[in-house]
Amino acid sequence: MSDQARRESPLAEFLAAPRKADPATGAGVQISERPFLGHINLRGDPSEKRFLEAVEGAIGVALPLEPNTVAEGGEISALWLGPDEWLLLTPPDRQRDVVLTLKAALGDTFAAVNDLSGGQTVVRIQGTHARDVLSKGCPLDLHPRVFGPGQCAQSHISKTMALIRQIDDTPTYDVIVRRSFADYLARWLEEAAQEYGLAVIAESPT
Amino acid sequence: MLLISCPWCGPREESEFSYGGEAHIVRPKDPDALSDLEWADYLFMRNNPSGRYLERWLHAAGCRRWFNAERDTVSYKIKSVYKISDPAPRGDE
Amino acid sequence: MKKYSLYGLIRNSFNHQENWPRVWRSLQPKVEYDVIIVGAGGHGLATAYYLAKEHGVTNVAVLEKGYVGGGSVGRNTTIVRSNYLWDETSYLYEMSMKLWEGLSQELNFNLMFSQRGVLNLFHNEQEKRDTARRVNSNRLNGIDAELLNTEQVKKLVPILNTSPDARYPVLGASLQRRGGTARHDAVAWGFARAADARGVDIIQNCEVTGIRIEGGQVTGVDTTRGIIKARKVAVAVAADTSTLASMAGLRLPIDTHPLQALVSEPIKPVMHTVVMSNAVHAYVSQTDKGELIIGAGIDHYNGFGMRGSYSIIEGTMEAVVDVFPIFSRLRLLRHWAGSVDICPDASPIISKTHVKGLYFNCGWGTGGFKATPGSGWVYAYTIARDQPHPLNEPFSIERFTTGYLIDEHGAAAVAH
Amino acid sequence: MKSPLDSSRSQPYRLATGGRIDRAKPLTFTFNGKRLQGYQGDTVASALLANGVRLVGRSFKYHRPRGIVGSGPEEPNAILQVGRGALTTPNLQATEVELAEGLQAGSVNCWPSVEHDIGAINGLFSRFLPPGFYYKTFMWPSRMWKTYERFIRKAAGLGVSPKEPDPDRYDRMNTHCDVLVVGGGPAGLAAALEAGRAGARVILADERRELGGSLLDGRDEIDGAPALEWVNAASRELASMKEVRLLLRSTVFGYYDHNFLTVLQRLSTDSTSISRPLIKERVWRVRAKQVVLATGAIERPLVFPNNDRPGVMLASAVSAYVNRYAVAPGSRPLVFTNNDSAYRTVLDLAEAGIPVQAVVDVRPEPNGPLPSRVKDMGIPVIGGHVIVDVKGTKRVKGVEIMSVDASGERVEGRRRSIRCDLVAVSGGWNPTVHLHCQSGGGTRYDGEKGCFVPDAPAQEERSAGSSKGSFALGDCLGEGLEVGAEAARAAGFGDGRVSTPVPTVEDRAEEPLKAMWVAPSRRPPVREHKQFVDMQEDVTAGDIVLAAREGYDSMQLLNRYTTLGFGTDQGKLGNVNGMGVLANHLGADIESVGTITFRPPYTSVTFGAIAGREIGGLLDPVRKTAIHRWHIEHRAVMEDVGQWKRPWYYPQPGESMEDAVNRECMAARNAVALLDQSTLGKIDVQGPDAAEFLNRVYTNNWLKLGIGRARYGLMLSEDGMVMDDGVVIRHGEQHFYLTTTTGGAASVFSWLERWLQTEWPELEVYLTSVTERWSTIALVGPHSRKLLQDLDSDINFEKSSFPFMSIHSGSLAGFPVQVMRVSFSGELAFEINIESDLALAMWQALMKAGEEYDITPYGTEAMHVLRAEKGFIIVGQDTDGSMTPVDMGMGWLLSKDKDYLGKRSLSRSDCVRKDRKQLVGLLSTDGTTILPEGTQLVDDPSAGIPVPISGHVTSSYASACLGHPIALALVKAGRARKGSIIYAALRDGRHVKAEIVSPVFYDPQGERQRV
Repeated sequence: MSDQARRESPLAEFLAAPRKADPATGAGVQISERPFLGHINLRGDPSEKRFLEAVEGAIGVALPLEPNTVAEGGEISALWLGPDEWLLLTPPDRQRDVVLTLKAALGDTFAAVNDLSGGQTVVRIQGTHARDVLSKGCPLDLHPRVFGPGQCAQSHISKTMALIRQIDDTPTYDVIVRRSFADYLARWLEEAAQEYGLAVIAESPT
Repeated sequence: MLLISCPWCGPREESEFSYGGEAHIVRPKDPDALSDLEWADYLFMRNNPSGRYLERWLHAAGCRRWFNAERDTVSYKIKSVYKISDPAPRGDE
Repeated sequence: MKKYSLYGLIRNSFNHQENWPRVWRSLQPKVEYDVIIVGAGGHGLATAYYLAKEHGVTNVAVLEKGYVGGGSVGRNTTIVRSNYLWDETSYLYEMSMKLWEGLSQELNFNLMFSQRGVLNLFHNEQEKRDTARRVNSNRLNGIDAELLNTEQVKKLVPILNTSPDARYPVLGASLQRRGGTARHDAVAWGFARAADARGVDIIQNCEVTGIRIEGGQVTGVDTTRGIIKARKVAVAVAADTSTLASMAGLRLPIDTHPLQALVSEPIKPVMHTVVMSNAVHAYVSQTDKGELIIGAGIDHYNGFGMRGSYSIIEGTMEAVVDVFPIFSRLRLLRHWAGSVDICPDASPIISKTHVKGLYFNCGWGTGGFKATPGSGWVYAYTIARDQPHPLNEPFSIERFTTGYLIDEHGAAAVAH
Repeated sequence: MKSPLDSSRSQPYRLATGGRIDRAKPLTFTFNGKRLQGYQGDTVASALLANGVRLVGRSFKYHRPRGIVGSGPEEPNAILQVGRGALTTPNLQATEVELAEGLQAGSVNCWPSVEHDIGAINGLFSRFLPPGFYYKTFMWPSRMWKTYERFIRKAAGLGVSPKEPDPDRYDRMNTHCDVLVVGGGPAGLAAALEAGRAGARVILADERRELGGSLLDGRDEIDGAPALEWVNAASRELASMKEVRLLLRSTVFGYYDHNFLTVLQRLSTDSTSISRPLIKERVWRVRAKQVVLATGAIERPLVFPNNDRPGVMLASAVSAYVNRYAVAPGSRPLVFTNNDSAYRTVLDLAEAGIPVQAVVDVRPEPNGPLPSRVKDMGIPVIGGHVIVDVKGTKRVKGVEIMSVDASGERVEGRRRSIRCDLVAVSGGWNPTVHLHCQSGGGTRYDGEKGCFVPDAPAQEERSAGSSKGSFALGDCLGEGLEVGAEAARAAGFGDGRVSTPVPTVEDRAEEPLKAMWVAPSRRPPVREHKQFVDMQEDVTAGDIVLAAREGYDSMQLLNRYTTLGFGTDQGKLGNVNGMGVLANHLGADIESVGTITFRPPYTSVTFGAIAGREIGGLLDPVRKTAIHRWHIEHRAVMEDVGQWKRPWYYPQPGESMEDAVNRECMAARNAVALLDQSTLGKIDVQGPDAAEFLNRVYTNNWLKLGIGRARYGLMLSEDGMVMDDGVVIRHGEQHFYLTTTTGGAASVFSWLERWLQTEWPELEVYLTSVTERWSTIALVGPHSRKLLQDLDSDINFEKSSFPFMSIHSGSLAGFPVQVMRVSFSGELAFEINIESDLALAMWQALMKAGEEYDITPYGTEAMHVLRAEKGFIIVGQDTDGSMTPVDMGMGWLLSKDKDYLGKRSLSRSDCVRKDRKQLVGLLSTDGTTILPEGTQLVDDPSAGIPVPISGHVTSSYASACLGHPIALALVKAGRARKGSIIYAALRDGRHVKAEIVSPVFYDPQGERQRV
C-alpha cells in the first residue's frame, strides 16, 4: 500500500462535505486545500557563500534574500521566513529526495534541514473577495500597492499564525498553517466568508 | 495599538509581537561569584522608567527574531528599533 | 469632623444644602512634618488615617501631584475579596476585609461596600485543582470560601453561559460570599475626610521631585511647592514608584503596565454576584447605577500613558460575550486605563528600605483596591514603629534576595 | 397666513414640502404601544416630533418629564428601548435610530408610563437629594445597607438587557490607508477630494447615512447654488476614485496610538429583523498614515431655570428638523441665544412659514447682518434679556424673561411672559475635539470664539473646519482643501498644493458671542429653580456650586462627585457649561479648573460588534491531533489541555469514568495499551554547539549522551524553579531532538530561542519546532514488544539491540517511523514518531495488530494514574512555579560541574531552607479514601483557625493495580517524615489520616520498564 493512500490531510474532515455557494450570490470566495505537499524548513547563514551555492545547486533555485519574498524554480518554491530561515515547498512525495540532496550538498556547512511535511498544510483562498475575507482576521496590508504575487508574509489570521503567499491577482492566496490549527482556520474562514458567498471545494484548482 | 517596525519585516501590528521587557540586561558570566544581592539585582530589579526605555520585542508571528526598540513609555512613540547585536542608541534628547 | 447624619441631611435640606463643610481643608504645606506620605490615593490616605487613629501621629502631610483619588483608586473595577492562595497574602487581604466591614460607619462616609459575593470560575481540570487548593486553604485560614459545581454556579448567576458546548465550559467556581464591591471614589474621599478631621494635611497639586537623604537618613522631599522636611517619608503611589525609588538610589523589582477597564451603559439589574474568570478572561460586576464594570487584561508592554491597546478591549469583549451571551447587544460606554506596578511574584512590597526613614508600599499589581484599608493599617504600623507588622513582614524587599517569593500569579490572576 | 402644516395628514407637525424624507414611503412604527407614522429618511426622533410627541422620557434621578433636545449623538433625553425579544436593544438615542417599518420603541426608566411616572416623586424630594447625598446617608443602621441598596439598584439603570443570546452577526475588518478623513461635512468632503485627487488611498467615514454633514441641516449655498448640489458633485467624484472608500453610517469611535482608529459601521439599521446571513455591524480597524478630523461642532445649550422642559431644544436641532426632516418641532417657537448663529434658525423657521414669537438675546444690541435681517422681517428681537423661567411641565407653554443689568451678572426689572411651545436655544458651539483629545492632543480656550479648540496634534493628525473652531462655511471648505492636500503630501502623494479654487460662499459675518455658562437669574443657583447643566444625569448649576463648596473643586473631582458627563451622551452638551459654572463659582478662568477627559468610544459601541465573530466555537482555536477523528468516533471523552482537545478516557457502554480509567490502566500494566501523545512539544536542535547549548538550559549534562540514546532532562527558570521537563534524544554528534510538556511547547521554544538570539549569539545552533511534523503514539505494556515484532519492520526490538532509553529509525508495517524506548508509565513501552499525515493509519494498524493482545486505547486520566503510581511528576500539577528540583526530589539531576539557567538561584537562603515543601507520597490509612486533589494537609486536626498548613495534595487517584488509592503531595520537610502521619482536612470538616511514604508506589526498582 503506498503512503499516499494512507495519508490523511489536516483538512480531510472539513472538506469531506464540499459546499456550493448560493447561486444567487455566487462564490466571492473559494476555499480548498493543497494537501501532501513537501514542506521543508531550511536554516542557514546567507552571508556564507558556500551555503547559498550549495542550496541553489541542490534545489535549482537561489534562496530569496529579500524579506518576505518568494523564489520559484521549477517544481520548488522557496519562501523567506527569516534572515536565516526559509520554507521550501515541493510537489507531493518529492520532499525526501530534496532533503537528501540538500543534506548531501550542504555537507558540514552549518545549516539545518527539517522535513515538516504533514506538520502543516496549504489552504488556498481564491476569489474576488479573497482579500476581504483575509483582512477580517489578518492585520497585514494586502492592498495591491503593497502586497502581490511573489510576496509572502508571516502574520496571523484571527487567532492562528499563518504564512500568507499571494499566487495571482484573482486574487488567489495560499495560506500555510500548522496542522492542528488548520481546522480552526477553515471554520473561521467559512464563517467570515458568508457575506461574499462561499464555496468549499475538495480538490484544489491548481 | 502599537505599530512596530521589525528590523527585517518592516512595520507590523502589535498583535504580531510579544514583549521581552527591559533590554541590555546581560547575564552574569560567573553567577557563583555574585552575592545574593547582586544576583537579585540581575534577576529582578528593573529601571522601569517613565519616558525613554530600551526594550526587547520578538516578532513572534513573523520572522521570529528578537530585536530591541527605543520607546517612550508615556507617549508610546517608538524612536528607533535595532538588532540585538547593535549597540544601544545614545539617549540624546 | 461635622458628622453626616440623617438629621444633618434633613436640616441641610431646608437651607438649600448650603452649609455642608469642606470634606478636607485646602491649605499650604508646612515647613516640616513628622511623616510625609507621597500619594493621596487610597493607600496613602488610609495610611495617614491609621497613623493618626492607631498611633496618634497627626503631624502628617499627604502630598499629591494631581488630585485626591486621581490614580488607581479611581480607575479600578472596585472588586473586594480576600480569597488568595498563600497564607501570607490571605492573612493580609482578610485583615483588610475585616476592616472593610464597618468602614463606612467608621469613616462616617458611605463607601457602598456591598458584599454580593465573588465567583471565580474554573474551566479545566488543572484550574479545578488550583481552585480547590485555594478554597481549602482559605477555609483553614478562616476565610469564607465555597467550591461550587456547574449547577450551583448556574443557580447563582442564571445568565452565565454554562453550556457544556462552550469552548471552555464552566466546570465550577469558588465563591466568597463576603466578597463584593465598593464605590471606589468614596474610599479615597472617605479616608481623606477622616484623616483631615484628625489633623492630617492633604496637599493636592504638589509633586515630589526629589528625596533628601543625609547620612543614610531621610530628611525631607523637594516638591513643586518647595522643600518640605520630614524624618520619615512613606511612598504610596502607583506608576511613579520606580521613579521615586531612583530618587533615593533604589532599584525595585517592578514593571509598570497599563491595565484597562470598561463600563457599559446603565441597564436594569441583571447580575448580583461578581463574576471572574481567568481562563476566559472575563471580570464583570454591575454597579448600583446599573452599569456593567468590566476588567480587561494587562497590556504586556511597560506603559505609563494611562492608555492601552484596543486589542485588549477586543479580547475582553469576546470573553464577556462568550460567558454572558445576553450582553451582546449592550453597549460599551467608556473604556480607560490605569497603571499597575507588577512584582515578579504578583505580590506587593510593604517595606522599610536601607535608607532610614524611607518606606515603600508598592507593587500591588491588580490587588491594590481591595487591600486599601489593610495596606494602610500595616503601613501605618511599619512607619510609626519603624518595624513591619507581622502581617507585612513577609512582604519586604529582601524577599527578592532571599528567594522567599509569594507567588500569587494564580490567585491574583490578571485583573482585579 | 396659511399654516405650513398639513394637519389633514397623520403627522400634524410634518411640513407639506421640503426635507430629505421620502413621502412616498410611509413607515408605521409604535412608540410606547401607540401606532404612529413616519417616512423613509426619518429618525425615530423626527418621526415623533412630526407626530407632535413632545414627552419622550424621564430623567435619571428626578424622573422629570423630558423631550427631544438635539438631532444627533448629543441627545441626552430621548433614550429608548428599541425592538422586541432577542432583538431588543436598550438605551438607543431616538435621534440616532433610523425609522423602519414595524419598529417598536418605548421610553425607559419610567413606570407605569412616561406620562404618569411614580418615580417623579423623587422630584418632590429633590431638595433632600443633593449631589453625592448617598455618600452621606444609608449608613444607619449598618446592616440595612443591603436593603437600601436593593431599592437603589431597582431604581437605577435605564433600559433592560435582552434575555436571549444575540441572533445578529458582527464583523471586523482590518484596513490601511494613506489618509483617513473623519466627517463628511464641507471640510471633510473637501479634504477627501484633495487627498483623493493626489492619488492617496483615502477612507472617508461619516456617521450619517448620507454625506453633507451640517449642509444637510441648513440652507447654505455654494458657488451660487444650493450647497447639496456641491455635495452631490463631490460625492460623485469621490465615488469615481478607485482608491477612495466611502463609509457611511460609520462612526469613528476610537483614536488610539500610532494612528490606529476604530470605526463602527452600521450595515443593517433595521432593528425589527435579524441580519443573518449578512452582518449587522462591522468594526473597521484602520491604520492610517495621516488623519483629517473634520468632525464638526456641537451646539452648546443655555443653562437657565427649568431649561429641561420638553420643547426646549438646540437651535441647530430645530433647523435640522425643519430643513432635513420637514418637521416643525413647534408651532409658536421662541429663540434664546447669546450669538448670531441662532438667527439662522430664525430664518429657517420663517422660511418654513413657522411664526417665531421672539428672539431673546442676552447681548444688549445684536446688530450683526443676521439679527438685522431678522429684525427687517418684523420678528421681535429682545436684546439684553434672558429667560428666567419656563412654564409648563410636560411641554413648554411659555417663558418668563427679564432684562440683564449693566454688569451682565444680574437680572433686573419686571418679568415678562411670552407664550410659546418651543424654545430654541444656542449658547455657542463646542468643536468636536473628542478624537483629537483621544489621540493625545490638548485643547486651549479661545476667548473670542467662546470655546475650546484643538491644540497642537500629538499624532499624524490635522483638524479642519468647525472641529477646529472655524465655523464659517467658507473657512470649512478652504481648510478642508488645504489639510486634504497637506495630508496627502505627508503620506507621499502630491505636492501639498490645493488643486482647485475654494468654492465661493456667501458667509454672513457673525458678531462675537457673549459667553454665558449659566444665565443670570433671580436667585443664586443653589436657591434657583433647577438650571440643568447635564440633563441625563440631572446635574444642575446649583449641584456644581454645592460640590465645589464641599471641596470637590477641580473638574475631575466634580465629574466624579456629581457624575456630570457620566451619562450615555457622555456630557456632549453639559461638560463645557459645567466647567464654566465651576469657573464662575471659583472666580477662576475656565482653563484653570481642570480638564475634560475624552475617553473612547466617541459614542457607545455594541459589545457584540467589538467581539466580532471570535466567540463560541471561534473564541479560541480548537487544536486537533491527526488522530482526533478516531478518538471522537470511538466515543472518547475529551479534555481541554491548553488549546488542545485530548482523549480523557474512552468509556465503553455502561462504564463510569472510574471503570474506564481502571480498565485502561490495567491494560497498560498487564497487556498493551496505546496513547495519543502527539501534543507534546518537539524541538529539533542542530549545530556544532548543540550539546553545549543543552548544557546551559538543562540542569543535567549532555556532552556524554551517546548517539541514539535518550535522557530525561529538567529545565529551570532563571529563579531556580522547575519550569519544564522532557526526554532528549541524540540523533548525531551535532543533532538533538528534545520534547517538552504539552503546555510548555510554545513557551519553551521561544524561551530557548530567546537565550540563543539575545544572550548566546556565538553558539552555532539552529532550533526548529517539529511538534506538528511528528505525531507520537505511546505503545505501553508487557505485550508492546511482541506487538511490534508482529508487525513487518526492519527494526530489531529485542532488548539486546534496543535497550531502554534508546531510539531506532526504520519502517514499521510499511510506515517510516522513529521508535523511542522511553516510558512515562513504568512499563515496557515504545513511543512511535510518525509523520502526521500517516498517524491515523499507523494508529489503526496498531489497533488491528493489537487485537489479539486486547490492545486498549487510553486517555490522559489513565496516563496520569500510571505515572503517579511511578511517582513521575507532571510540571504544572505537582509543581506550581515555587518548587525547586531539590523540593521535587530531583537533586540527582543537578550537575555540579557546569553552570545552567537557574543554578545560582538554588543557593539563595530561602531555597536551602530545611522546611521547604517536598514531594512525597501519601496513603490514606483507611486504605480506601481518595484524598481530593487540592486538599490541604495539617498536623494538628484540633488546631483552631488559622490552622497551620503543612502541605497539600497535588495528585490523587484510585490505583487499580495496587488496589488502593495513592496520592502525591507537597509536604514541609516531607522527605524526612516518611512513615509519619498527617491529616487531610476535607471541606466537610472531616480529617482523613494519611501516612507519608515514598512517591514511588509501583515497581520502585524500575525493572518492568527495562525488561
